[in-house]
Amino acid sequence: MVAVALPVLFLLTLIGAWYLLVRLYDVPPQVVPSPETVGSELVRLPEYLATQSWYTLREVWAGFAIAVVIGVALALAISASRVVDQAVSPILVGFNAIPKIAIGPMLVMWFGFGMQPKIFVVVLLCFFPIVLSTVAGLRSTPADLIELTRSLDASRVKTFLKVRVPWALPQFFTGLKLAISLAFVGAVVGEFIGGGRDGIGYVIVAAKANIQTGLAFAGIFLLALMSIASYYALVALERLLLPWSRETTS
Amino acid sequence: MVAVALPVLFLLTLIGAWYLLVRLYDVPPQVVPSPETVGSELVRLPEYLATQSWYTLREVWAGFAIAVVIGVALALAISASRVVDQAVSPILVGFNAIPKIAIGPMLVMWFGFGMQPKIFVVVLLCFFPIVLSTVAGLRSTPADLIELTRSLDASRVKTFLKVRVPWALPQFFTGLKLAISLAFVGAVVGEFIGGGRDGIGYVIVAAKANIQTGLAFAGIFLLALMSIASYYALVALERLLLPWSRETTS
Amino acid sequence: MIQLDGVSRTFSGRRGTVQALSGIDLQVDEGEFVAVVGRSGCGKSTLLRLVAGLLEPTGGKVRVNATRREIAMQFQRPALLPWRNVLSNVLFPVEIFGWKRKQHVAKARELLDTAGLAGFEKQMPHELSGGMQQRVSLCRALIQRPKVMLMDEPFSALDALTREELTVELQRIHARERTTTIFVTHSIDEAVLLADRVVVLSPRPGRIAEIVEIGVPRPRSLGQNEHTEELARCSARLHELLMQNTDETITQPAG
Amino acid sequence: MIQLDGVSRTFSGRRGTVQALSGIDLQVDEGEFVAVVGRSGCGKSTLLRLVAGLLEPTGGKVRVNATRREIAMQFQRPALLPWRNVLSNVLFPVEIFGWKRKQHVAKARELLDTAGLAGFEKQMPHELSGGMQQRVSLCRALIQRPKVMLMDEPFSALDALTREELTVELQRIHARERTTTIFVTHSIDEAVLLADRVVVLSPRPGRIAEIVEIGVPRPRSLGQNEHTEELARCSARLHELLMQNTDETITQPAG
Amino acid sequence: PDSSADLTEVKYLTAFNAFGREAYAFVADEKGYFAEQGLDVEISIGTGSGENMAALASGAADFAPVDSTGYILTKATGKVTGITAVSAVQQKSMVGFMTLDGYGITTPKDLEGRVMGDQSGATTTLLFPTYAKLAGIDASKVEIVPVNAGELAGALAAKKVDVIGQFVVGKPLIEKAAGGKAAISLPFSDVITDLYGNVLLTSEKTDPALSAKFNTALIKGLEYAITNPVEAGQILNKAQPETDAAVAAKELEIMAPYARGEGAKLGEIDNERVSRVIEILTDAGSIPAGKKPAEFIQPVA
Ligand SMILES: Nc1ncnc2c1ncn2[C@@H]1O[C@H](COP(=O)(O)OP(=O)(O)OP(=O)(O)O)[C@@H](O)[C@H]1O
Ligand SMILES: Nc1ncnc2c1ncn2[C@@H]1O[C@H](COP(=O)(O)OP(=O)(O)OP(=O)(O)O)[C@@H](O)[C@H]1O
Ligand SMILES: [Mg+2]
Ligand SMILES: [Mg+2]
Repeated sequence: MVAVALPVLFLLTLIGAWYLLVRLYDVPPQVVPSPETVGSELVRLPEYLATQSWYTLREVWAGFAIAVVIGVALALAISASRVVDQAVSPILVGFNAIPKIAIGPMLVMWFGFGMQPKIFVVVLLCFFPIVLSTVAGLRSTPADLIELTRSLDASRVKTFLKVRVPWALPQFFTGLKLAISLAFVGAVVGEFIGGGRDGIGYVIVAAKANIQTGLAFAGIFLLALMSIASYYALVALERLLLPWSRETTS
Repeated sequence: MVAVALPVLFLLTLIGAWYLLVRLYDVPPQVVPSPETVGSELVRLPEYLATQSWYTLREVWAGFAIAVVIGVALALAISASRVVDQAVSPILVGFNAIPKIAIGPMLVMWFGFGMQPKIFVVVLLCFFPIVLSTVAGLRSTPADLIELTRSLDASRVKTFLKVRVPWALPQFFTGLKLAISLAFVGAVVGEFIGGGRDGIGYVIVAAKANIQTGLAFAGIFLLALMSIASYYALVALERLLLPWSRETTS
Repeated sequence: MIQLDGVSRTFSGRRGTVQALSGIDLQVDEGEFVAVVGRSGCGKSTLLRLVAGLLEPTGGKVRVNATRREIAMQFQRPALLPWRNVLSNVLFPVEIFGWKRKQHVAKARELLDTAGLAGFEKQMPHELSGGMQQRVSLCRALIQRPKVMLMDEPFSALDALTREELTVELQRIHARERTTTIFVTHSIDEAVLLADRVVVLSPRPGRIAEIVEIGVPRPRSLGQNEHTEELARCSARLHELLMQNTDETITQPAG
Repeated sequence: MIQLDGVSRTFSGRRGTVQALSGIDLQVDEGEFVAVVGRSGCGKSTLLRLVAGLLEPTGGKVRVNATRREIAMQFQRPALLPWRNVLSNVLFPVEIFGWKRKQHVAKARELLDTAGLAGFEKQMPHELSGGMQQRVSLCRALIQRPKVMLMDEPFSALDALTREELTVELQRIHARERTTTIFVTHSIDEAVLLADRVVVLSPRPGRIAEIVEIGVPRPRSLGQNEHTEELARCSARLHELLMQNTDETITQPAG
Repeated sequence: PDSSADLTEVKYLTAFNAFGREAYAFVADEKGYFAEQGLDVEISIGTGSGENMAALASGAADFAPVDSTGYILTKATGKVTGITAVSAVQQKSMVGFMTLDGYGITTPKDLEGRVMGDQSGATTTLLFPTYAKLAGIDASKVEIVPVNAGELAGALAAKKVDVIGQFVVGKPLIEKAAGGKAAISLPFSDVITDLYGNVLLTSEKTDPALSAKFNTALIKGLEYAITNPVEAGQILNKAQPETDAAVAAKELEIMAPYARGEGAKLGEIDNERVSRVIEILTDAGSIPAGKKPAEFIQPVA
């Protein structure tokens, strides 16, 4: 109850502040619309906005799933071998800095205007926190436990599966939570540079280009909502899977 | 030595592969230029590119520094109080999902076309991993150590400063490393939406629009380089400050 | 100084409920030295945590006539901060209390000296042996100069000799400072040597089986003493009491 | 079975160099039970780690005539996996070795039973007392049915009674399986009761001060035995040896 | 710069990016035309019509060229307020379609059944129904896919779309993006004759005297740029090395007739033509009826 009531209350306060600011400072509506305008847009186009949101949500989760697979694989490789780490990590860091806008032409050339290019951008944006957090987690295993596996002559694979990975899970989840947030950013960027008229990101950008600021903000609102829902789905999953982590820390 | 040699070797391999791909698959140069073209662009405009890169680097570090301050403050508030956590966290997650493209007009209205709007975008992009990682770190203190501080009747502030914060530092650094990477993304986005004509991100976008793909890739290369350098500066700092963390883990 | 009235403590988790302590009535007077013995898992550490205020009792009342800071607790595990060296781990309470660090450095070194850790001030905890870590945590508790000292098997990881030396030291401190002490131990010898009274806990749920008074004047030492007989009698009684508990069926966590 | 020739081990860190062991010559035959005693920090754990192959000697040679998996090590700290319950912590080596879990569950329960942990199979490590955790780690080492058993103060957190029970159990196992055992302890009684030979280490750098043969037939028990005199003699000798080391100035880590 | 103390500071935004078609502002700056008028102009890079209008409305910028049609549509529907047009940079609209040689499109009729890529909110999309009606084609037979401005050239070159919305001056860039293939443009002005190209916008609050000075300098730069396209391209390239001087020169050459138009003075904007534009848009149902030219323009003296 409280867990829902508090943020809603806080949100209402924020909306109130927004309302007041827009009124008091006479912010031009083409820059920031008033909350009512946004609300009326939500009411005006419920079906359209739902369809577009659903499209984005699918992109996000598909891309996120792929990013998890790739990210974990990379993290395992990096933390398993110093050579891989030293050779790959800097490249990964550099690669991650490539502006996604710059790969637009490649995207269009390879994929056209479907969902793939957007999923591709989602993956690009969100795999890195997964890699980094997982590597950090895998490396944080206490020396005690590694000594135990060594005394049992455990293979590297078993040590990973039975000790390092479980130990890394809390940090892995931090990575996932960051990644899902970035996945939404990625979906919007993908919809922006990837072309086509699907997705809530497209709605936002198109509405903004047409100075339909109210609609743009309605889209942003829905995007934020989906992002919050996805994030807390992960939080719930974490609580379910890792009770020990909360019980042994304080 | 090896730490530098390996990635350089790997990079050279990548460049070789790139060269071959471009040759073999006859990729049009306006989509992906060949490595020589990129090299010649670097040689052609060294001063201009250096100035623009330096501008971006300043944006990045200024924004990063602000994000660290804000991120840490938020993280402390969130992990100090359940109420703050429940009220603020969902909003933060939603806020983080707002497409930066959508806030272009607001930025320009508030800040004009100077460096501030770009720094602002850098902050927006990179404060979130700092918050999340720091909160996760602050919450991972072993029950043992918290019991110790409780037995000493330590105030919350002292418990934070003397136990939770030091314990959280390794995870905090994971957050910093993610943040610095995102800071570069933020700088480019800021330069893209914030107007003005400074920064390597502007160079990349403008060159791309003018189908000067060689120059765009040269910009990307410099961006990646700065990103790698900044990232490893943090890694070095971590090694310097947290030897205990590496010594007690394995 | 310390008063427990019908104190009980239950732990309930997803895997069932464990009653750790039940109906504990105990009074410890100012300056008294009470030892607690009992089988592993019978609730000794839980008792100390209750007295220290680290756990709330699920039944009964715990009253301690001292502020939190006047109570020092030595935990069963060393609980050292991995990023601090030995000296600064010992000085940790000083920093928490906001005392002047400078004024206590000498005291810390002295304690480390007594504990046989001279020269290790700059080492990090992970570079120490198990017993050395335990001694560091002992020094950390002693630097507080507490009115109430709660010690949870402080010598378990130490050899007989070091143990003896530190026992002597502890007696000296107790004689000088009149620190009210509760001392959990598995060594009947230690209990008999140090305590005014020895509380014997029976296991699951932990109850007080008996409290044995050790009516021997201080300072005591084992074996070379005119009260040998009395000490031996106490030891035997404690052995017997501990033995009794074996018969009791060990209860399981109620599912 | 185990052969150490002039083994030494130095730890060098940023805070100076500590010579933990120096010139250790030791041979342990198959089926032999060797106890190691010595002051805290004298290098006992380091010795076990060297034999287990967890540390490389900085000088000399360590030879063990058994594969890694035939050597079981019980660490000084329990080192339990916090996300596994008691039973599955005990079964951890089984999983690592790729043995059939099913076939070993019964054995694990039996061991837990013997250790007085029946009914706690489903509890998580943080819900156990210190001594209970130590017993879980003992069960984990025993489930391996090793040819070589390395035990680092396995009973330090246990009460006298549990200790006695487990000592008996250990003797039984040793008699049945002829496990070559190195057993680090702080209890001279325990050493004398269990071991064929007792190695006395002198501290910093750890050297072998003497090896005391315990020429008493098995099964032994303290006090009620025709060899009481011989056992007492050994105990006294060990005490004396440990005392000697006090004179030696404790060396500091060379800076 | 040391005399900049007594110069009036002005913030100018390009219409979009720093293409050759924007060179005139850089020329005016380089040649000192702004300084002559006592102005210290800071040229920033515009990111599109919407952003430019928002920047002007919020006072973040003082002057910016914006496509006239987009401007009238936006202002007439009340989505933006407080800005006005002071002059016309191009007398004739440069908006249009562009396709590549061999894609089989040479006349408006060929558009039917084809896929067109266009930036969302672009004038081409907004006016397409009007264009289709006047050109006699069925607008419903053309599929319009929104494509980010930066990807239009690539999408056309990769034949992900058959035709794109593009200013006629975009020809050299599109050809470069297509690896040298010839581009074909279908300008709107062939069918809808009255549309202006970009108009120079400013806030309604701007001092008319300042507007006049700025406009004089800017139009002088425009005159120079279209008369000396090669030099103008180089000036642009010097200021913005991302540009391609040769492409810029070609753009300016193409732009010259559009800037000059037929018979009007360079930069001139008049009520009569604006009222015709309003008529077209009202007929198309894009703006409410009854709008007056004065609501949109305040020509400089
Ligand atoms: N946090 C907890 N959650 C659940 N059960 C607990 C918890 N702490 C202690 N217990 C249970 O309470 C009982 C008493 O534990 P306690 O640690 O007080 O024993 P102890 O007498 O100190 O034993 P030892 O001599 O082994 O240290 C045990 O059965 C233990 O399983
Ligand atoms: N990882 C390490 N780094 C540095 N020094 C170490 C390390 N491990 C052990 N030492 C040092 O080696 C010496 C012997 O340590 P060891 O743990 O073997 O002692 P021990 O005999 O087992 O003591 P205890 O009875 O207290 O467990 C100690 O002085 C300790 O400080
Ligand atoms: Mg205990
Ligand atoms: Mg040891």
